[in-house]
Amino acid sequence: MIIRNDENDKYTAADQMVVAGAHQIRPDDVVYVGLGLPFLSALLAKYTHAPECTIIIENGIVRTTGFELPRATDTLGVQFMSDQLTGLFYVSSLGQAGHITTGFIGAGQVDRYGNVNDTCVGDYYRPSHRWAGSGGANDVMSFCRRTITMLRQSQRRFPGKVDFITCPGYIDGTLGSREKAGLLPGTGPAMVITDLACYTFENGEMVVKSVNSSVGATLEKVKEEVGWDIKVAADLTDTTPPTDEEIRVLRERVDPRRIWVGGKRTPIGKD
Amino acid sequence: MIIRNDENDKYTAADQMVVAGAHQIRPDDVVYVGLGLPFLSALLAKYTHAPECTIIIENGIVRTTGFELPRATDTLGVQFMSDQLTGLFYVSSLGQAGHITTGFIGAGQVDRYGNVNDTCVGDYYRPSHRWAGSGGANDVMSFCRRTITMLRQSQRRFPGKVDFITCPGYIDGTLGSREKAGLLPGTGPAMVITDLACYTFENGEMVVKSVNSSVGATLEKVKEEVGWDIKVAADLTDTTPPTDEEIRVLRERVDPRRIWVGGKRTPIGKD
Amino acid sequence: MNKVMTMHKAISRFVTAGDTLFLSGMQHGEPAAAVHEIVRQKIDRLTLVSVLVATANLLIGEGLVDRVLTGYTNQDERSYAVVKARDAGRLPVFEEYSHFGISLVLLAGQMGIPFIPTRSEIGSDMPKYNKNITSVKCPFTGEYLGAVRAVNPDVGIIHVQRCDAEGNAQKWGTMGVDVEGINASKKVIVTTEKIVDADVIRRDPNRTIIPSFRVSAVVEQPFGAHPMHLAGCYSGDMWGYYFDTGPKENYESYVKELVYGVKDWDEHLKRKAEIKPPGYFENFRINAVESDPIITGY
Amino acid sequence: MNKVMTMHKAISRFVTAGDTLFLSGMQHGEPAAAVHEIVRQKIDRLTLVSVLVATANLLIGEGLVDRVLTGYTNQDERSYAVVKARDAGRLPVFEEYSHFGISLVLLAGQMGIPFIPTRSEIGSDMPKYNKNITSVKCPFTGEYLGAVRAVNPDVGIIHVQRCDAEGNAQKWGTMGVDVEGINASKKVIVTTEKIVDADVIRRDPNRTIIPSFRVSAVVEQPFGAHPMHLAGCYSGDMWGYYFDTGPKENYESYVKELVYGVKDWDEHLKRKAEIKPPGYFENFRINAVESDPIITGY
Repeated sequence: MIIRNDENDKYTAADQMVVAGAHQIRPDDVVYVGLGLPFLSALLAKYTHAPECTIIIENGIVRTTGFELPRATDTLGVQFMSDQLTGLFYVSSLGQAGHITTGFIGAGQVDRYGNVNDTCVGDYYRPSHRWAGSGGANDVMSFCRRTITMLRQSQRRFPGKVDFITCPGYIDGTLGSREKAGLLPGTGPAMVITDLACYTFENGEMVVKSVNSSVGATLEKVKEEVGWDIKVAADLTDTTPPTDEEIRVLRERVDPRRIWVGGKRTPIGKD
Repeated sequence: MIIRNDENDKYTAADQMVVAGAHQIRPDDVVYVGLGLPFLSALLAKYTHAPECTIIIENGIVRTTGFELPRATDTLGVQFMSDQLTGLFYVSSLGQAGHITTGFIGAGQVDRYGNVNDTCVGDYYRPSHRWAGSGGANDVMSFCRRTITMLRQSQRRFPGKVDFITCPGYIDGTLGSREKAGLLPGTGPAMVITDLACYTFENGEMVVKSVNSSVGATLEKVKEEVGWDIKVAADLTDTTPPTDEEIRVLRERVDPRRIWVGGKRTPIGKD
Repeated sequence: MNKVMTMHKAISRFVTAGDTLFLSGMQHGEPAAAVHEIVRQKIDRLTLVSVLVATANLLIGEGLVDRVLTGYTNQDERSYAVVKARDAGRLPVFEEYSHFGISLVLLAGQMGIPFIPTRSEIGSDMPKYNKNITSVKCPFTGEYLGAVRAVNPDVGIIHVQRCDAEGNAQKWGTMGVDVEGINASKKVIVTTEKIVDADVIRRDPNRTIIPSFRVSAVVEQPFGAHPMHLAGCYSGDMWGYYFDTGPKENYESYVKELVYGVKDWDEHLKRKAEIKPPGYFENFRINAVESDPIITGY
Repeated sequence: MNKVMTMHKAISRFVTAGDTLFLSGMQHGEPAAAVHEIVRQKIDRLTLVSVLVATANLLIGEGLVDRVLTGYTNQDERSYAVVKARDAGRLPVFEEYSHFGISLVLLAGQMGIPFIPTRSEIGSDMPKYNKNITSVKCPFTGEYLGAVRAVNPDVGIIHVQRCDAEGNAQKWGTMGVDVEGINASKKVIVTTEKIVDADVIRRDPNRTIIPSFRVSAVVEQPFGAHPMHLAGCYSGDMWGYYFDTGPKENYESYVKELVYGVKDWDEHLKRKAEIKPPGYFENFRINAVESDPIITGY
C-alpha cells in the first residue's frame, strides 16, 4: 500500500479527502453535512475560504459559525449558538424545495452511475452484508443541487452496479433517468471523493477527475480499485494537495482534540 | 317583533343564544371559536360548568384559562398567558386529525341540510350579494366532531338550498353524503342556534329542537322565518333559559366592558 | 452578510411588478410599513397571498393587484378599496380557499412539492370556481381527498420583533401562516422592530423562523406593524384603521396624507400622531411581562 | 386536570402490548427512562417508530418488537441486541424509509391525511420492499411523485426540559421528529426533567410543542434522557451506552443490573453511578448560558 495513512506523515489520505471536500464548498454555499469527514470539510472551508457558508445538520441545526468538532452528529456543542434550531422536517424541506446547494454523504458502496448503496449486498431478504440504511443520505442525494459522496475506496465498494439503490445517482445512466423517477432537474451526484482519487460525472457516468498523487496514489492503483473499466476525464489532473495552512487549520482549529484522526473517531469520550 | 332585544330587559335574544351555545360545551370539550357570540359562549361555559375546556382560536391560540373579551379575534389580551401559541396550520391540523370536539361558526345563510353559505347569493360571478368567504368556517365544519352554527334568523338567511356551499353540512341530505365527499364519519353540523330557536339534525335534515320562548319566540314565528316547511322534533321543548347566575357571569365576568351588547360589537376602541 | 437597508431600497430592489407577494401577519404584526412603501412605489400587477392582512386593502384600492389568493376578503360595497378598484377596472380576481387551504398551498410551497392533500374544501362549492383545488385518490386507501396546488411566492414580507443584521428572524405570539408563507417564498424581506446582536438570536435559536441565507433584506422599522398589534411591543388599532380607510372620503384622505404625502414610515407615524387625538400612540403601550429564560450551553 | 403520575403507572396504563409506539429524541433527549420501564414491564409485540433512538435497542434485544419503521438501524452482527432477537425468533421486520420519510409519515399522521407526497425515496429501491412507499400523480402538473402512508402511533413518548402538571410540554434544542411524532400519536406520555408552574409555560407559550388536552400522563423524571444529552440540562454518553450494550456480555450485564435489577430510574441512576468511575454523572454538567427573555403582555 502506497497510500499515506501514517500519523507521522505531514498529512494522511484522510486529510487529503477532507481538503478535497472543503474545496468543493463555495463561499455562499448552503452545505448539508453529517458525521465524520464531511464535518471536517465543512469546518475547514468555514475557517478558510468560505467563512459565510451555512452549515445544515439533519437533526435540525442551521448555523453560520464554527463549532467544536463532535464525536456524534448531535451534541450540545454542535447545537450551541446555532442561528436556528428546528427539526428534521424543516431542514429536509429546505432541501426538497431546492435551497441546499451542496450535500455530503458517506456510502457503503457507490456504482458507475453514482448510485449509493447503504442497505445490503445480495438479496434484500437474505443479504450477505447489511448496512444501517439510508439515514438522511437518500434525502440529500435526492434533493441537493450537488451531492458529494465520500468513502474509502476498494473494488468491493466500487461495483459496476449496486445490488440496492439507497440513494439515487444517475440510476441507469440514461439521460433524464433522475427526472423520470420524479427527481428535480439540476440535482444529483457531482463528485465522489476517496482516499485514492476524486471523480466527477460525464453524461451520468463516473469518471476519474484527479488522482490523489500527493498521498501516493497512481491512476493504475485507482483503476485497480474500481469494479468496472472506468473512464478517465480528458483533463485528468492531480488532486490539489493540502496547503500547509489548511493542515494547520485542520489540526489547530477544526480538530484540536484529534477526534477524527485518520478519518476514524478516536475512542469513547463524553459527547 | 316580540323578541327581546332591549337592553332594559334582564336578558336579550342574543344572551339566550350565548347561553344556549355555552350549554353545548361539555366539561372536557376542545372548542374552536371565532369572534362574536361564540367567544361569549366559550367564556361563559369556562366560567360556569366547563372550567377545564380547551379554547382554540384559528390564528394559533390554545388556552385553558379565560381571557379579556376582545373586539377582534387576535389581540394581545387573547394571546396573553395562553397554554400554546402556534399558527393556523397547527391548530387546523388538530381539527383535521379529529382532536377538536366542538366548533362554532357564524353564517351568512344556512339551509335545510345544514350547509352554510358565507360566499354569495346568486351567480358566483354576478352575485346579488357577497359575503367575505369561508375564513376558517369551512375548516371547522369539515373537521369538528360537532359544529354549531350561530346566526340571527330570517327567512332570507334560512333558504331551502343555499346558492353556494361554503361549509358542507349534510350536503344534499342523503345518507353518507359527507363521507362520499371525502369528509370523515362522525363529523358535521350538530346544532343551529338563532335568536328564535335551536335546531338539531335528524337524518341529515334540520329540525326545530327548542323554541326560545324565554325571549318571546313562538313556534309559529320560528316557522315563518324558515324558507322551507321545516320539521319539528318529536320532543320539542322550550330552550333552557339563562339562569340569573349565567346572566350575572356574562355581565360581570365575560363581558364587563359591554363590548358585545346585544350580540353586536360596540364602537371602535383599542384592541 | 449584512443585509440591512432602508425600506425604500428593500422594496424597490426585491419587489417587482407582476410578482406573487406573500404578506405575513394574520391579524398579528403585519408588515404595514412595507405595504405602504409598495403603494408609494406603485408596484403593480401583483398576485397577493395573505390571511387577514388589514393594509392589503390599500394595494387593492390603488389598483396594484391582479389576483388575490384568499380565504376572507370584503368584496362588497362597504369596502371603498374594492369599489375604487372596480371603478378603475382594476378589480382583482379572487381565488378563494378556506383559511386552512391558504396555509396548505404555502406549506406545499415550503416543502417543495406541487400539491398537498386535505379534507378541507372538498365538500364545498369552492373547487368548482378555483382550479387550484381539486381531488386526489389516496394511493394506499383508495379514498378521495381534496388537493390544493402549491404556491411559491416570488417575495414574502414579514415583520418581526427581532432579527440580526444577517436576517435570522424571530417572531412570537400568534403565528398565523407566517412560517409557511415566508419559508415558501423565493425572496424574503424581513422588517423588524429592532436589529439585535446575533448572539441574542443564538442564545435562543429555536425561536428563529427563517435562517439568514433565505433572507434578502433586513429593514429596521419600529412600529412597523401599526395599526396592528405586535406581541411584546404594542397593541393595535385595527378597527380604527378600517374606519380610516373604509368610507370613500376617509380612504382618499388617508392615502393622500399618510401614504403619498409622506416619504417614509417614520414620517407616516409623525403625521398620524398629529392627525389623531393626543396620546394616540402612547395608548398602545403594554404592561410588559417577561418570560423565564431558557438555558443552553455545553 | 393534573396528570402527574409515576413512570410505572404511566407506562402500565397507557402502553399496551401490540401498540405502535413513537419514541421522540433523535439523538437529543430521548425518553430513556420510559424505555427502560417498558422493558421492565415486558410490554411486547410493539411496532416502533423513531429516528436514531439509542435505547430502542433494548426493546429489540428483549424481544418486545414486531416491526420497526426506520431510516437507520444496526441490523448486523455487531449489535448483540439484533443477534439476541434473531436467536430468540423475535427479530422485527424492518420497514425502511429515509429519515425524511419517517418525518413525513408522522407529519401526515399529525395532519390527519392518509398520505403525503414527496420527492424523497422515489429514485431508490426502498419502495420495492416497503409497501407504504409508493408513487402518486400530481393532479395539477401530471408529474409523478413519491407518496408515503400516514402513521398514527397508538402512543408517543417524549422527554422534555419542562412541562406543567396538565401536560403543556416545552422542549428546545434540536427537535428531530419530535413535533410531528407526538402530535401524530393518539395518546401522549410526557416525561420531564421538571414539572413547572403553568405560568412558566404561559409566559412563553410559543415554546409549547403539544397542548395539555393531547397529553395523557406527565412524569417528572430528572436525568430521564440519560445516556443522551438534553439541551440546558446535561451532556451525554451515547458512545459509552453503545459500548455498555454492544457486545453480548456487556449487554446482558446491563439489562440484568440496570434494567431488571432496579425498580425504577432513580435506582438505575444510583446503581450506574456505583458501577461507573467516580464523577461519571458530574462530568455531564454544562456551562449554562441564559437566553434573553421575551416580552408579552397587553
